[in-house]
Amino acid sequence: MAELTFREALRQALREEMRRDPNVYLVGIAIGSYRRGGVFGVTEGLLEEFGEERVIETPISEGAIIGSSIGAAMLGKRPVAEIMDAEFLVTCFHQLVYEASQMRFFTSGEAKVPLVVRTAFGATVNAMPIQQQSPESWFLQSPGLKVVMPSTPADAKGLLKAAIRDDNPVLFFEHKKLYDIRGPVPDGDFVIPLGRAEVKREGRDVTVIATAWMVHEVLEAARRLGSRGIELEVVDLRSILPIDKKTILESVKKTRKVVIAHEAKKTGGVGAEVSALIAEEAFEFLDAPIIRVAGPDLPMPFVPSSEDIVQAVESLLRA
Amino acid sequence: MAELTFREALRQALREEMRRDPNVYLVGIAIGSYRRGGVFGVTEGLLEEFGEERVIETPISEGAIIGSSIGAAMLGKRPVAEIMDAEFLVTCFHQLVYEASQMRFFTSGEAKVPLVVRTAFGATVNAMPIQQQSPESWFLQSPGLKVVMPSTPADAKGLLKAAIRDDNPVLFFEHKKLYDIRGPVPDGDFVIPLGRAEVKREGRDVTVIATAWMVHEVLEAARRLGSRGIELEVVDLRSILPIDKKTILESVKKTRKVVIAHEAKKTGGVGAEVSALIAEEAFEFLDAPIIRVAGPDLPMPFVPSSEDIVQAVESLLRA
Amino acid sequence: MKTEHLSLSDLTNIYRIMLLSRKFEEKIVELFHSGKTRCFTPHLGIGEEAVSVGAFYGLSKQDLISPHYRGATAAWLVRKLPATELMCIYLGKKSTGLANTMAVQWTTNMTLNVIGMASSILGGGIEIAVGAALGAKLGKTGQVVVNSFGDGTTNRGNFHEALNLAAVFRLPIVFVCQNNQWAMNMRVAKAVTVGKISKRAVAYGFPGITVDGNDVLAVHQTVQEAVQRARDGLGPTLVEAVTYRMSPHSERDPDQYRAEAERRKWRRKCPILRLEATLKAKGMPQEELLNIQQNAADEIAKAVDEALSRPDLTPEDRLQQWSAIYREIYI
Amino acid sequence: MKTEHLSLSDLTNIYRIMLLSRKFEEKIVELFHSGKTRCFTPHLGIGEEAVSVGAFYGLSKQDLISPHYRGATAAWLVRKLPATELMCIYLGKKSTGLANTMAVQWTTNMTLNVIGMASSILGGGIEIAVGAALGAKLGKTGQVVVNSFGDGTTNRGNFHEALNLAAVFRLPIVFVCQNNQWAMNMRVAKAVTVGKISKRAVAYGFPGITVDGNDVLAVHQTVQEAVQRARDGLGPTLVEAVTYRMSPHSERDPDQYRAEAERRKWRRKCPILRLEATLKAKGMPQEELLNIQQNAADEIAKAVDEALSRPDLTPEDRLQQWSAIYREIYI
Ligand SMILES: Cc1ncc(C[n+]2csc(CCOP(=O)(O)OP(=O)(O)O)c2C)c(N)n1
Ligand SMILES: Cc1ncc(C[n+]2csc(CCOP(=O)(O)OP(=O)(O)O)c2C)c(N)n1
Ligand SMILES: [Mg+2]
Ligand SMILES: [Mg+2]
Repeated sequence: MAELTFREALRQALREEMRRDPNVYLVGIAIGSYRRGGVFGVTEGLLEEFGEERVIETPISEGAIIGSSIGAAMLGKRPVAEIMDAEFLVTCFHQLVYEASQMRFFTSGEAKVPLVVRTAFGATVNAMPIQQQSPESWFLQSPGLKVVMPSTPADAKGLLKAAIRDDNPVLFFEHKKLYDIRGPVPDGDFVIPLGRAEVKREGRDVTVIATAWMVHEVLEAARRLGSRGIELEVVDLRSILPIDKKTILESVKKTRKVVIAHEAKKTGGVGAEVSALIAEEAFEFLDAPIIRVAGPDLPMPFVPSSEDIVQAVESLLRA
Repeated sequence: MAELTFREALRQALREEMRRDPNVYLVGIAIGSYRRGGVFGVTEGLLEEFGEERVIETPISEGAIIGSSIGAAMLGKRPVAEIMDAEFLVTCFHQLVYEASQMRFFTSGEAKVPLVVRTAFGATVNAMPIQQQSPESWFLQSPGLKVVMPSTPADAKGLLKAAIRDDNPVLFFEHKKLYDIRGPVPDGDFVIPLGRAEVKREGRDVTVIATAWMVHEVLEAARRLGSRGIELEVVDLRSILPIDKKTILESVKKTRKVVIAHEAKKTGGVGAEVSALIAEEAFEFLDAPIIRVAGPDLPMPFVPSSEDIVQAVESLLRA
Repeated sequence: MKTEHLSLSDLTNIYRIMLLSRKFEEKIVELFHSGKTRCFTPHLGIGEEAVSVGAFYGLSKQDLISPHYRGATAAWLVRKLPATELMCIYLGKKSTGLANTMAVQWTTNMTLNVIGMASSILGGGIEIAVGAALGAKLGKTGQVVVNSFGDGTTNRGNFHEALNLAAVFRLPIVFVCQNNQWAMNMRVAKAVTVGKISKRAVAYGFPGITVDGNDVLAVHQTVQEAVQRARDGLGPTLVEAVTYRMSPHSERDPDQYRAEAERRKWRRKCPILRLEATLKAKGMPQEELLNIQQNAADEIAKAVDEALSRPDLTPEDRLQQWSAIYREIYI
Repeated sequence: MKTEHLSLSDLTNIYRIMLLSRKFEEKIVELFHSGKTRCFTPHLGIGEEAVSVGAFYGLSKQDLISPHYRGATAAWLVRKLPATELMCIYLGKKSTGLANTMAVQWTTNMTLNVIGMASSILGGGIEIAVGAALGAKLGKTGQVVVNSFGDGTTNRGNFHEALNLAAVFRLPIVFVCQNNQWAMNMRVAKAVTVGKISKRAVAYGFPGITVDGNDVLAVHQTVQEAVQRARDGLGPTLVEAVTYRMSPHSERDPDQYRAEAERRKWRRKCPILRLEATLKAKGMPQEELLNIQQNAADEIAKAVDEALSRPDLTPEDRLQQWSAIYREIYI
């Protein structure tokens, strides 16, 4: 098992899948010769290995990138499109939420859209407020899509490979602050099924459910609280569409207390859906209010830290 | 007080505001000479009264409609744009969620965007599955916007007038099944503040929170249950951004049981946010799970009926 | 009217399909207004048959077609779909040959290589068609895509992005603008300020050609030449076929914004009558024409009967089917 | 180089602003790479000053400008904003004259009639500019809008929809395409398959003109003529100003995809040196040129000093300000 960065793990997944299946191709803006392969360097070396027919750079027209990827996918191609920044998802929103997601339903299952859309999201320092979005919850209303948000290099690899092999459109959110983190990544054909959460840390006192970068803030909070004898159970959603209800409910039944943490704004974020699921299906197991730790309802980026999580847990235990 | 249809009430609001303020103008596709004034007849007679400079028909380019309305609004105009069908909001999503909503923040409050976007939404019979959307929850992550969903002719008038006078962008959702319903509408300058829910029926047993057409299904359910001695308190949200927490929490504290009903798909709908608010801020008052009655997670339209609400309430009372 | 490139049997076949489409849609008008349909409000292409039939006729079965929503009837008939299957959609019956949508124009079938609208967003289909052409090019399948759309649709951003992408990759696609001179109540001249829509091709550096859209043979020939260019790797062409929307925008549109004189003028230019004249000039006996007409009428009548004998497609059916698809996707 | 239309004092002023912009941005490069900025990665317009200064100079204060993100420095300087205020944005200091954004190009000020990008979505600003022109027309204010954008941006759907709307309503707007021949690592010829971007105006039926974008006076004259057309109610014009991106795409771009020879060639075409030559030919003494240069350098040095003496703009400040705005909106 190699020790790779999140970025390298993604690249390994892309390379392996492109070698395995000639129908897989990459498409996007500046994914070839720009910097070390894309703005965030994920696609480095792939243009050299696979050529311009499989690493396709386009003009600035995200609608056409995704729309055309849908058409190509219907013909059996397996496009992996890159939308440079999650902010730009608004420019192909129609294609994602209506066309990619509904095609299979509207053709009674006949036409499939095996499309992956990778996009970088999340807040970093000194970036423009605007380019700091966590817009993942927009897609919760689009059955037919899958939405993945990995938090570790191993998950990044395993989930991206699964996404590429999936016959449905998958939106793949890569948190910008994760690209440089390192971790062990299984070699070769390592695939993690989509739609399954993972308990990243076991604990008996409070369940904290999180996504992407926030998983690391939560783990940090867990370490700090652990030293004081408070044991958090950390559930990494990994997919937010579908949401892994089973893992969530099992954990809630064990700890009876829940905090949900994400970077996106609080109102209308994924946390709302997770909270509502719990309030609907595990109410009798709950001992305390369900707390959301999330960005404030303001333009990005003001994002929660491990300290905010510690405070939320403390307030929950005091109540 | 006149007895008007929802459609007439909207038209009255538009006419009165256009007469009051020469900066108000209408813009959209086919809002003038088509049928009786737009596909749904709301703008009938306004072209004749106000002329082409104030009832502006455009080519099919919703991005430019909303984008240009933002620019005009920044110069002091007060555009009321019509997006024929809520499905088409995807084509001006970027303009709404980034530009209209964030302008005031990004200019430190200097530039305001007094824009109203009216759109018809919701399921009707025999319409295309696709043109049946209830996409309102997409906008919950856009602080800066206001989102209104009236359920009665009086609310339609009072809220539309408030929307037009508001200095912020307001999305105004008109449910297609409501256009023909009738009700009393106060004459003249009748304005309902945005952001306030209304208790449409008082009751002690269960709070049912709903929007737009679903308010009527809930009221029907309330009548049926009322005859069996079960008293629903019906809260009409009217605005979903901002959500009127106060009214909701007061009602929950009284009844201690909550059902939330909307037409939109369940996952990621407004119900999730309302449920999460309650689970966070009124947990100790709750006696039972928070139930959502909503469309299934499928392409539209499969929408709940009063019968579904009756069943949800019954299951809640049994539990 | 150039006719040299087509055999008499092709001409007859084209005539037959146009007629079938016309009679089909006239029947829909009747059924809709007598309350017998169970479908999305029909948006018909009566008077515009020369565009879809001319554009989609004569391709190989492998080639993909992606028709404008108005004119989809004719496109499906060109692809030899039995009229009964189309009729099922309008009458809310179970079709055996098609996905169970509620509108012909939203129907896609990858076996027949017909890509319908995937959403009601005008212009979205152009991008998908471009993607099909990209898929064909990447897969070196030799397929060509013919995609049509309305004049109003050329004002959408998607039109621009899609045509540009097709130009950049020199994709094997032919764009056909079905310019029926109206977009709902907006006259094309109010929405498009350059005289000819074909000039919009200038922005992408590929040929743009305007053709008489009521002359099915001219449309056919022009599109076929463009198809050949596409097949030869020379990239896209924009063909503007100028026709006229004889139908109201939809069957719920009282159509009060147009002068009756305008409609009358265009009624005289009916593309079917025009082809009839050509056939007569080529020596087709009146009897045979009448025969074809009768056959078309019979076929439509039979389609209605057969469709009516099919089981209803209920909302519950769709709910079940979609629920099953949902489970397939997520489990 | 046509210079007849400008007085020597105008020429001098233009020279001064171009130089100021250049020195400002060169200072930003230095500050950024020595880790002294606290801002969004700079995307600079070094070498492209002739486009923004040429396009925005000489308008009335009431006219609105909506500059391309690359070149916004020069645009603000044309509007007489003190360099210190701009510098504050880069250094993360509180500006007294501007909203507290983190990037000059995203800054809007309706008192100075400068509309910046409202989001990072390329092309969105064109629509807003068109709306400002619509507002001006409806309000009969006599204002004209000058809006610029990059070559790559002309491939966006928004470009198409916005230009079409401007054409349909004959709005008082001038579109300036700052064609610097690259969009990140994509050469314009790979993204736009019609030789000249000005030809895209054909699709909207208004004039499209290509001009040497390193000749500030040519840009100025062409835009001014278009402004006059707009003011006279004759509608929009698309001016393509061909220049070259001397800077990398952003200060984080190692810019390895372009040949050094290409950059070298364009360095010789520097628009500032070119205007200097004109001024010399008009008899401006070397001494005066040196004087202007020294003043510009001093002004930038002072801007840095002054900005540094301002209080930091912390994330908490923004949080507070935005929270206050939030309360204003919703309460
Ligand atoms: C993005 C979008 N906006 C508006 C509509 C509503 N609409 C449906 S058909 C139509 C007119 C289309 O005009 P054109 O492209 O000329 O086609 P035609 O109806 O004339 O065949 C409009 C505006 C839509 N479907 N999609
Ligand atoms: C919709 C959208 N897609 C992608 C980007 C990322 N992006 C920022 S600048 C840029 C290149 C712009 O090229 P051009 O318009 O020629 O302007 P230039 O940078 O050359 O001045 C890109 C792709 C964006 N901002 N918006
Ligand atoms: Mg038309
Ligand atoms: Mg450029």
